[in-house]
Amino acid sequence: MSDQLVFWGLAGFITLSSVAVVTVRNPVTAAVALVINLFLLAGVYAFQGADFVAAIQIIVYTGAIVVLFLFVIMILNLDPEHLRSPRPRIWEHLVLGVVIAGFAYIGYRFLDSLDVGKVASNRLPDNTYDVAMILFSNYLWPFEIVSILILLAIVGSVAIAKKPK
Amino acid sequence: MNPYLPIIIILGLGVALGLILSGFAHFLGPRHPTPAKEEIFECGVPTVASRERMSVKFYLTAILFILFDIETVFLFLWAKAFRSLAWFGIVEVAVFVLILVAGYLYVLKTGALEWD
Amino acid sequence: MPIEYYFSLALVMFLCGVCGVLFRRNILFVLMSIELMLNAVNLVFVSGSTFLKNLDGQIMVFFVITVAACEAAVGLAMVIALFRRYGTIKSEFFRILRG
Amino acid sequence: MGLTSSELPFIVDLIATLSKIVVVFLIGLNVPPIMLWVERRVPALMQRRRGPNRVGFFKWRLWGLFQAVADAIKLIFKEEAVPAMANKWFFHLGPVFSVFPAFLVLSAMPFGEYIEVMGYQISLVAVQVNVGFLFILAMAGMAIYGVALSGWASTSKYTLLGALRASAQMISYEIPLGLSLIPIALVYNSLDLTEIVKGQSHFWQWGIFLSPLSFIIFLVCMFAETNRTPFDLAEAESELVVGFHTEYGSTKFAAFFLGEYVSMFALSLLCSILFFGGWHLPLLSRENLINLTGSVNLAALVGVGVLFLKAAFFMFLYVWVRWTVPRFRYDQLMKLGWKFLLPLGLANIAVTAGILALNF
Repeated sequence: MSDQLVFWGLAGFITLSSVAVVTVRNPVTAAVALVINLFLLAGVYAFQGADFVAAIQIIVYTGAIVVLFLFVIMILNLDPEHLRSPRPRIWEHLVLGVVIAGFAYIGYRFLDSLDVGKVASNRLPDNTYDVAMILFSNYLWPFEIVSILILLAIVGSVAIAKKPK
Repeated sequence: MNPYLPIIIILGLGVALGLILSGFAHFLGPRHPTPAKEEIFECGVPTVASRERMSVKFYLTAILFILFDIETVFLFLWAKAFRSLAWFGIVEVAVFVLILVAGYLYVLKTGALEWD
Repeated sequence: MPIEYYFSLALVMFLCGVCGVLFRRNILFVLMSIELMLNAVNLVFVSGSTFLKNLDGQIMVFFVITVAACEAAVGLAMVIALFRRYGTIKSEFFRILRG
Repeated sequence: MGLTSSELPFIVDLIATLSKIVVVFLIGLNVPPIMLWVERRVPALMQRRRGPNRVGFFKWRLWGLFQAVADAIKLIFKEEAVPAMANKWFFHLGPVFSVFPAFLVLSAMPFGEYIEVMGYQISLVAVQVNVGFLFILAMAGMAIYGVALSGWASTSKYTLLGALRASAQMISYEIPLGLSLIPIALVYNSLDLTEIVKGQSHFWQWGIFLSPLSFIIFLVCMFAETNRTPFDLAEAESELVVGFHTEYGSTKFAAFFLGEYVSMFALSLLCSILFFGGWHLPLLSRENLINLTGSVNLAALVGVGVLFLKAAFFMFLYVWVRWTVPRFRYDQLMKLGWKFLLPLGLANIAVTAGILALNF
């Protein structure tokens, strides 16, 4: 019973914060809402037993990527009024709400019809070791290509963001 | 007993402690707002709240932080399976790190990290 | 915990991301909504891997996080270049490409 | 984060967990006042002057320990001036982000192996995280928001620049921190702190002897992560008028103060756990400590005492360095972080992996 409670609590706040990310007008508020969303999502992963992924999610996502968003907002140093997008017209909110609710309902009905059944016992044993073993044996080439991808991202972003001489 | 209870309780207590400390002064401290107190701290030449942009160096630091953070994370994964992967793992991670060191050298060469 | 709950949560997050990309005019919000969509994909990967008791899902999450990081890095580099060029990051001001 | 649920009966587990949480918060709330006193007393003795010794009841002065109490009361009852243009929400939210990560890191620290109460073995760590110090790296990441948000919320130029500089510094020293922990994970073959301390039972197995270079890098990053002296340019009085928390008044400033000192204490605990053998005495291994003291509980108590002594040494080191070492210039600070510690960390990992690979 406590699992249901924990999950529905997390899911509620995650939905709230992801809607906040989209509808809020001040970008810093959106960034903080994104932080809360990612933090709770890491809670869902840890709740499912994927503990290494939860730690990575907090370190890389919450600790680095959203900090980069915050840095860009602080660097651009726009005055809040300019940054604040105009008050969205009401129909935008309505459309947003209707679209989300509609698709969520359709999706849920469709997924329910699959009756895929219960997720296995919601806690995998400590699997960091197995994840590492599989990553370095079966996924050897993607692991090397990831480093090339990171190299390209470094070169690309430094070239774009540097002040033109 | 759900193994997550300690984390949730400590997180809640930590945030509650932060909020109490943050909100305390509002109730306990005296409140005589004067225009002088409301202004932000200025010393030296009175400058208008100018909105000049900060240097882009901070942005480049943040980008390099993300990309090297991912490297640290993959090294942690490798450290977990170091002994059973033996030489194969070492060569694999060496290639991974060398490619990233190439990116690091590119950054050094272009002087993106030179703080004026 | 039936897996549909996790999938519908991911679906709601994904839809928020899609609406964010469509409705918001400020490029920063578009990038944040893309991050939201990528997180919805991560959630499906993790809950799938827990359900099928096969760890490949978790490894794919690492790769998705790396791609999201690189995408955010280059995307925000472009935001800074655009802001330096146009002085604003509202998407309706970028009309140069229009014929 | 990958908690192993213990097999204790529910009630015992619940009471044990709650008592451990109470202990963590007691430690967390007692460290800053004591450090406030140490921060004044130690430099006074270094400079041959007498530290605070006026505050006291009748004739109990207790060498100025009540000064900390007086400061705390003063901080609580001072008026708080919120700048008019400040962004109210984040102005109040900033201190919260700098308090709760510190307590989470403190709760992940193992203070001992286990104690036996009524026949049950209770582990002495509040949050048993088997992902180990990744959890600590994650919380170090969350502390950046406390700095960045509070600097941005009080919309003055100084605080924004101070916040950017402080968070850029914390960012560029988080990578060498992570890299310096990897050799420890390689040597002790585990990420879990309790396992690492178990691996350091004998004097020569301590972390500082097996990988001295990562101790040096960790020590430097320890100072940089908490914005302490050689790296406290972001709060330097001469430069940025106390940097990102210039606009913060009474209890909000106390919140930053609490967050800083608790994370300092947590990092010195981590340093003594990873590099100085945690609760192990140098020459006395755990087995004969148990037969010497007769009971496991007493041995655990001695272990906790030893661990706190080592952590106290590092806290003293913080204060000692603050009053001896001059401050870095900002470009020197970033150059040290990016151009020196990062390559050194990678080289250290390569050397450790090479040495360990010899006996595959």
